[in-house]
Amino acid sequence: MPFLHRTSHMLLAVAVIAGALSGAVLAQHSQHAPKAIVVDRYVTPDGTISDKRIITLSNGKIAALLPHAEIADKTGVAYYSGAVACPGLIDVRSSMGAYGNTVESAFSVDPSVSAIDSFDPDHRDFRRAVESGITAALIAPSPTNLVAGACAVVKTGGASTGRAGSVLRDDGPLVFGFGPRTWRYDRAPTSRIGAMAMLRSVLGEAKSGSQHARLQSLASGKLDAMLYCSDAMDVGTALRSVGKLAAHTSIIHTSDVYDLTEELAGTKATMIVGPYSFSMSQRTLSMAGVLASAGIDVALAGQMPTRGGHSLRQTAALAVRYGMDSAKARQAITINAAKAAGVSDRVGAIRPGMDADLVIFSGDPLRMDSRVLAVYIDGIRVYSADQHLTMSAGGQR
Amino acid sequence: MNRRLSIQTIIIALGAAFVVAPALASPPAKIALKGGRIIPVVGEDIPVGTVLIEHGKIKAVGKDVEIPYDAMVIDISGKVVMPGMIDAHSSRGLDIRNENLDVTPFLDVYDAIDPSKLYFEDALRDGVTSIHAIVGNNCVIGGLSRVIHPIGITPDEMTQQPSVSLKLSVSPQRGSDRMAQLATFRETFRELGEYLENLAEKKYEESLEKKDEKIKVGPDEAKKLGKDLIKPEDYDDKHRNLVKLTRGQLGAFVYAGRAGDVAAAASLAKEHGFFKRTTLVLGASCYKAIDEVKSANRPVVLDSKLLYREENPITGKITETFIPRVYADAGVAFSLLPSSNTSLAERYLNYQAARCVRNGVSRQAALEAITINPARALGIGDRFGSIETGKTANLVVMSGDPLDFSSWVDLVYINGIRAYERDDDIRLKQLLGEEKPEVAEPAKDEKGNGEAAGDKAAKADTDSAEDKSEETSEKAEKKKE
Amino acid sequence: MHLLAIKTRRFTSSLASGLLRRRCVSLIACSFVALNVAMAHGQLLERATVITNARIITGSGKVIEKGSIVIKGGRIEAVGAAAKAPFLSKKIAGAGKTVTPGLIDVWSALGRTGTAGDGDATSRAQDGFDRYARDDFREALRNGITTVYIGADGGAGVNGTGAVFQLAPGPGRSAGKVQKKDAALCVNFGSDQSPLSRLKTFAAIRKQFQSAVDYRTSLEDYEEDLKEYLEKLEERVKKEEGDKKDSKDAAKDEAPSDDEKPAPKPADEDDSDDDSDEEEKDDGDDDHHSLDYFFAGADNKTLPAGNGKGDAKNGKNGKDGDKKKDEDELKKPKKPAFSAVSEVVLKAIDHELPVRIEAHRSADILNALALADEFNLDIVIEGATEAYLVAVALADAEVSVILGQVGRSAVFEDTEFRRHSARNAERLTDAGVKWMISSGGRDPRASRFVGFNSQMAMPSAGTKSGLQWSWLTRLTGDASRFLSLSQQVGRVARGMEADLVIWSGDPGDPASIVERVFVGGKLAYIAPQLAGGGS
Amino acid sequence: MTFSTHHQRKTLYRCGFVQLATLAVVAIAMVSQPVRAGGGTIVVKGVTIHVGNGEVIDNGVVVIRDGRIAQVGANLAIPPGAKVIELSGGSLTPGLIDANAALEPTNRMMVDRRNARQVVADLFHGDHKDHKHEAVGCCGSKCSRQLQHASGEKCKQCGFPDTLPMAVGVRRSAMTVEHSSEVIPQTHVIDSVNLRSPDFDRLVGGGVTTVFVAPDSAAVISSQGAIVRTAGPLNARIVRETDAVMAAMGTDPSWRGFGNRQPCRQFVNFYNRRPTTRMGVAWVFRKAMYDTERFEKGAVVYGADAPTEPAMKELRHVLSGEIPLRIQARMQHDILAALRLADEFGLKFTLIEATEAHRCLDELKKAKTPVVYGPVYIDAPGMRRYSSEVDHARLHTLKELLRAGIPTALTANELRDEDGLARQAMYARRFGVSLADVTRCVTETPAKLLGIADEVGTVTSGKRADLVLWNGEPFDGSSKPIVVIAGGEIVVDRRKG
Repeated sequence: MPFLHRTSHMLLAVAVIAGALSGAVLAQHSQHAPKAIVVDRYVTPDGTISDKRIITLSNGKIAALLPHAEIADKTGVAYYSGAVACPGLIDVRSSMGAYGNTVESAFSVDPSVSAIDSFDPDHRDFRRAVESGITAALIAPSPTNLVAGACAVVKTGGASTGRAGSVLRDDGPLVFGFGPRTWRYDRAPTSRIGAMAMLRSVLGEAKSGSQHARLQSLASGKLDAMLYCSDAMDVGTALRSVGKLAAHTSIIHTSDVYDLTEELAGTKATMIVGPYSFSMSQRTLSMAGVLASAGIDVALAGQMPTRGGHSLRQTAALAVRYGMDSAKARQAITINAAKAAGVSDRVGAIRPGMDADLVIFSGDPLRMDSRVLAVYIDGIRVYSADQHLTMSAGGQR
Repeated sequence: MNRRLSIQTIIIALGAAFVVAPALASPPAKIALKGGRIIPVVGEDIPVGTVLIEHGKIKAVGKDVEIPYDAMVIDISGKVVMPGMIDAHSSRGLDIRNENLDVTPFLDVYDAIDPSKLYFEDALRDGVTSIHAIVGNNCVIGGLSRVIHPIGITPDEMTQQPSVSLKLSVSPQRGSDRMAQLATFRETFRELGEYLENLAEKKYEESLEKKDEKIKVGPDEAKKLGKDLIKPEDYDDKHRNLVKLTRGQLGAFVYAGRAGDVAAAASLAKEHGFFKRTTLVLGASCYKAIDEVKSANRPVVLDSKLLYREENPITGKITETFIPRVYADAGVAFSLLPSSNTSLAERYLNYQAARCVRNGVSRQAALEAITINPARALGIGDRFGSIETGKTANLVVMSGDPLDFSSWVDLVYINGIRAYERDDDIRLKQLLGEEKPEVAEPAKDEKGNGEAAGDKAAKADTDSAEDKSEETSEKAEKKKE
Repeated sequence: MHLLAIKTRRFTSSLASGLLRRRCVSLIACSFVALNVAMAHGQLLERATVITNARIITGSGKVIEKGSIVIKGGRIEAVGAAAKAPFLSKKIAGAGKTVTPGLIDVWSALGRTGTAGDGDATSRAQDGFDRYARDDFREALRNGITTVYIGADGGAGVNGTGAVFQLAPGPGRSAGKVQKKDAALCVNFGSDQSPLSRLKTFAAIRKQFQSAVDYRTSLEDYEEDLKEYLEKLEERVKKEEGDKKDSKDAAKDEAPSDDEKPAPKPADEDDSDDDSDEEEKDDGDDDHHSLDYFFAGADNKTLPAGNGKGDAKNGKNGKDGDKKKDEDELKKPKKPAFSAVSEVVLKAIDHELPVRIEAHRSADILNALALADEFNLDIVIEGATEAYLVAVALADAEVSVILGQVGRSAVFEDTEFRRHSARNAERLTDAGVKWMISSGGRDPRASRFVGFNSQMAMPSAGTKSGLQWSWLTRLTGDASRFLSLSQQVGRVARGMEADLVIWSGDPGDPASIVERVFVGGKLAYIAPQLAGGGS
Repeated sequence: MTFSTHHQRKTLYRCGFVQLATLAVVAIAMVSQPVRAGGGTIVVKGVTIHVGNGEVIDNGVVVIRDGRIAQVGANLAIPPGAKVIELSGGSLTPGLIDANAALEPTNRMMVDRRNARQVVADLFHGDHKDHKHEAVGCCGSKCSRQLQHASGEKCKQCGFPDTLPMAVGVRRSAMTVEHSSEVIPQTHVIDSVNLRSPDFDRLVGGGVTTVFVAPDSAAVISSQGAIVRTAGPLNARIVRETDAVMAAMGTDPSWRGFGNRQPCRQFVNFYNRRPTTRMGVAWVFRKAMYDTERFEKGAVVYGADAPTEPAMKELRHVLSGEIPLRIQARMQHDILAALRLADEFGLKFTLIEATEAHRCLDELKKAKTPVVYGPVYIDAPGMRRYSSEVDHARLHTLKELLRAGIPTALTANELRDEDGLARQAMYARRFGVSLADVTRCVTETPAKLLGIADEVGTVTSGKRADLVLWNGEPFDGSSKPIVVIAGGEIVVDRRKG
């Protein structure tokens, strides 16, 4: 994990310990912290829906996946008949819980900005996210600058308190803005050519060691990049400038990369597509499917809170209706999103050793008539449809 | 402001001198255009032949026409003579092309024609001998149109045919609401019906009054009885033209801007009894409704924008459709319009026809689209639009084939009068560097007026600020579409 | 026949021999007539289409696991496991596929041209429908939508009448057939954020209804007066005929009397009439006012009867003159000025048209209920974002609602959507309010996803109790009943119009694609994957 | 070319462009799918060949092999197995070259000018994108609405404010003009060229196979242009990534003669002023060159009007002649000013547009300044029609330039409709230039001016097979390109339609 910063290691450790402790505390309330969850089916790491499984949990982690059979000791087991267990959904394009706004426009190149600084763990957005099955989010600084700063990746619910809190990464991918959003009338650059000239010079400086540390580590391939693009041209430009330097590149672009599939297929970049709304054009809606079929890693984004909590799954459903493979769509809102955020070692898949962040759906998560029945974060149930109101007695509603 | 004024004055003065002089000269009774290629449009081309004009009419056309001893013989060997071109739908000779109200059937373009517009001079220079002056598309029911020629200093002098048609538009231009547009039509014609009933009632009552009798019947009966008592002069100004329209006594130019408007235009015309006299003025995208246009079987006037681009909703690839080709392939007779923008090419009707040929429309169909088709659409096909014996001598002599873009209009005859001669076209020569401007060189450097005036004059239709805004708004209209 | 004439003319002109010509004409005419007859009885000659062995979700809640559907003459001829394919029918293998009725969007904007106009109640949605919005239609069909209700769009106020369209292929590149004209009167309470203008909007809407009622009254009065007048007239004529000599004397006696009143009605009624005229004049188009500009100098006499309201005055003046000569019992009653707007509104008041009121805020919904109460209207609330807050009132009034898009942004919303709730439908269900789901009537592109929207809107109770097709039923059988089209569309049943969608799998699964769509028995859409393979 | 080293040196990031292209597959053809000729031989026969240098070969045959012209002549023997294209009454010209094509460098602006804006709106607020914005789709003609939008009017439907970083009217220059400085030779127009733009399809459909993509003229010393091919595989499209710095005289750098303002239509004030007069423009140009010279000598350059360091690094090469210079000037006195300034710094340049060149023929001839003339107009398009810059426009300018023996290429510049450059050539013919001369103006001469004459520009054996087959005489109103061959491949084929 070369990209993990030391501080985040520490935070991680804290989170894990906290999780473990709270797990212990809540162990008596097996309802809230079961030792096993029995579901009819579950979403596998490759995106398919497999047969019946028991998911055993231990210390906030997934301990094992057992075949469906009678369990001898039924205490502390949560049964969800007919339900589908899915890894907690991840929104990789979000400004959730931002305290104040994330637009900082003083400088067009400002790598020192950190999204974590605007993070408000008590924000109501997180509660809404949890109710929609979103258990982790990447919070990005607004990409209105050429170099906009570092992202943060957080969990939307806390194991013990119900607050969002456990920070998966505070020094996430560095955000670059391309396209018209970064051009302003009151400061350079004002145009695409100006932006490109500036970027060339900034990256040149980074390589020669005369730029901010983040840019330097990006230029030396030690940091991920998150590139916000407006049109296909930007994607090409972004790939050719920043993309080839960064450790891993995620490109956020929704409308129009038809012509670039070949080029993208040659890179290891993740394309972040979405959110999709009902009003979007056929061309846009087909985007995710086209990219995924070309073998490109696609993550779908819901853009909470600009969009509601339904947005992430709606995006996936629309992508599937417009040609995306179902398994790939499930991956796109779980493991691929985790990869784009650089946290795929922790979340995004139901696999032993991963954080026990689970959503129990009444059916296939891609179906819009499936409901969220329960949500677990770090093995603790933080939401239950049955006890919609009693859960809130915890004081967080 | 001063400067503009002076420019305008000069332009008008120059324009008047230029346009009027030939018009006023009394023409020789007999003219023979001899030795040129004749494109009569109706009938075969005559490689070398003579057109004989007598008292403003075409007396004879053919290879071996006997030229009377007293005819003025003009040798046009090596040149081409064709019928004067006809602009089937133009608002450019009007001061303002649209009235501010929706329903104005009582208006007549007669009152809006501005003979001093440079447009007329340009039209002449471009070989257009008849212009259907009509209000713009931004109306529900516009006013009466008329066919004019581009010479003369009063609208009366210019008129070839008054009261040609009433302008109607089923496409919303003013707002963006077609529902309101069609509702206005409904209300207008309903009100017309009510008016006619009331008028009948009133006439009946009047007739009784004359006979000093008292009313014997109820209103409903009176309306029936009075129907035949109405005389044409009884209609008021507001309704007169509508009555004529619904009785087929007037033509109708119905503008349909989008494909979906074609059916609405046809059914409107059918419903109110003027379908047989309807000409469809179609916007670019209307070619999609070609089936409906074809089954309507009415004359069609196409927008000057001949190329339609469409983007594939998925791939984004652009397909181009050459619009006249669609109509030609469907066997629909269409008329072309010159572009009202000042493009150096598309403002020539013969260039528009050349574009058609370039894109696979037959030469004959293309030539008809700028001559006889518009004449027929305007109901003047018996007098104009082709070189045939007995027709009005509206002729254009070109230096070469009309569809060759390097051909120039050399001579224009209107009613047998020589209305234009390229050798005398000072402005053209100036633009081509063939002649120095008449205004002395130093004067213009000081004021910047003299030559500027000359130049500006040559620019089609940019003589005043009004015109500019007009064109701008027209562009906006097109954009909207 | 018109076409025939043209064809004949063309053909004949190219023939030389007169005899031959005559023969040919008759031959062509005969064949043409024969063809026409054949076409009229197309049903007889048309091959039936049969979808075999498919899972059929009928739209009324039932599921036939393995059944066939016979389509003939644009209608469903037979449905069920026992349905037999007629001789020579085209077969579509339905094994593994699911057939549903075409989905119905009961509040859509598909194919609507333009944006908010300045129309009034006389606007008709069918006039605004763009039959050449082909890409949009194709998209809708691709998602199984075959029928849409389009409202007469407009700003706040009474906007005109909506219509129902079937996305049937039309001539050339067009599509869309009007299935039901004037399906409802559209009223919009406005999306303006200012509360003050909402007040004004409501007042204006109420006034339109009130004017219509007044208009009705004045018409009735007129009819009565007319009747009386005609009776008297008849009497006089009889009298005159019997006594012709006297009539001349009577004419001499005739003298204008100054204190005559123009109308025979009681004075107060007369006043109220005048008032309503005045009001209407104010509400009417500006055009009539502006026209005065053109006719400013014109004498009333040259305008014996102008249009609309101007008329009435002229007529009145003229009649006043007449009356002076006439005897008082023979005053011709004055016909109230025609009001196109009121004519439409009256239909709503007479229950010929349901009234759809777009209202989002709870206060607006209550206002709508009050309006319905006052004028005894059949109303439906469109949008109803805050309906859950006034669910009890809605249930008491037995007013149903049409919900729009369920998923909305958590922030950045317009005022009227501000308090939207994803559980709106659930709470309405609990309160016993009938509701329909739609695409929200604003966005032409949203219409195609009304299926997803319905899935999202369903209360979670729906999925639990095994009613997994309730979202589909809501968009088919329920929707057609709602639009009073239950005998035409919305169900897979014998005699219904053949609006059918063949899905590759479960319609609720986004991975299922629509393979074929039949509208009115015609193949309106075929998936590109299949189009290559023919049929 | 002399400055190839320079190009190699500076392609740090954009060599990726070539990488991109190697990966990309071309699927661009407006009229028909490109027919891959492979390595096969194509023969065009029975056509009148307008070689491009004035020669005409009747009943000519062209043999194309391996993307190159193998043989040209009258009545040549046809190699067996060759794909034969025959068009009776047709004629053949070299692929046309536009030496100053001002591309609008977004992807699909030809269809929808809203695109870039939509994309932006989409990113912020997806639903908003598809709402119909009356004012957004326009350019130039609805200024008042634009102003309202720029001032923050909300979308009627979704309430999303229409104020975006970029106002409508300046979209084009927002792509190609950097407003942060008046001297921006360090920027490259290629950065905003979208090789997949339908623009290129249209160009190639009109017979244009090579273009110099010109920077916008809104900066005094603007960006560096590029030479690109309009068809063929993407990896072979770029002929030269950077070529020639463009400068402008006259009113364009002061916002097209409308007084200076910021991109968002804010009027300039004391704090952000840019040149507002011709004097100012000349001053900025002179100062930039002067400062560069001083900077070269090690002097410290400062002050508000001083060019930036990256700019001076490029200007150095302009002064040394390593990077060619183009100066756009329309009016007589602007042309004279350009000549004066060039003389002052010992610069050679190519004059662009040159509307009033007929008024300073002697000076141009004396300075041996080549001209890229065009477009022909007597009434300018867009905003310019309201300025006085077109008062002296004449229709015979090209004829005069050619008569004076000044090397002149013809350009369509921004006027690009159905037939673009071919239409310009058509005008030229109508206004008195012979067919041979016109052909040369759009083929051989621009090739020479761009320094690519050994590759393209004439129908000569050994050159790249960029050819246009016309269904009649070229540049005639009723003929158009029927077949376009680029690099030996048929990229447009309209023989069936």
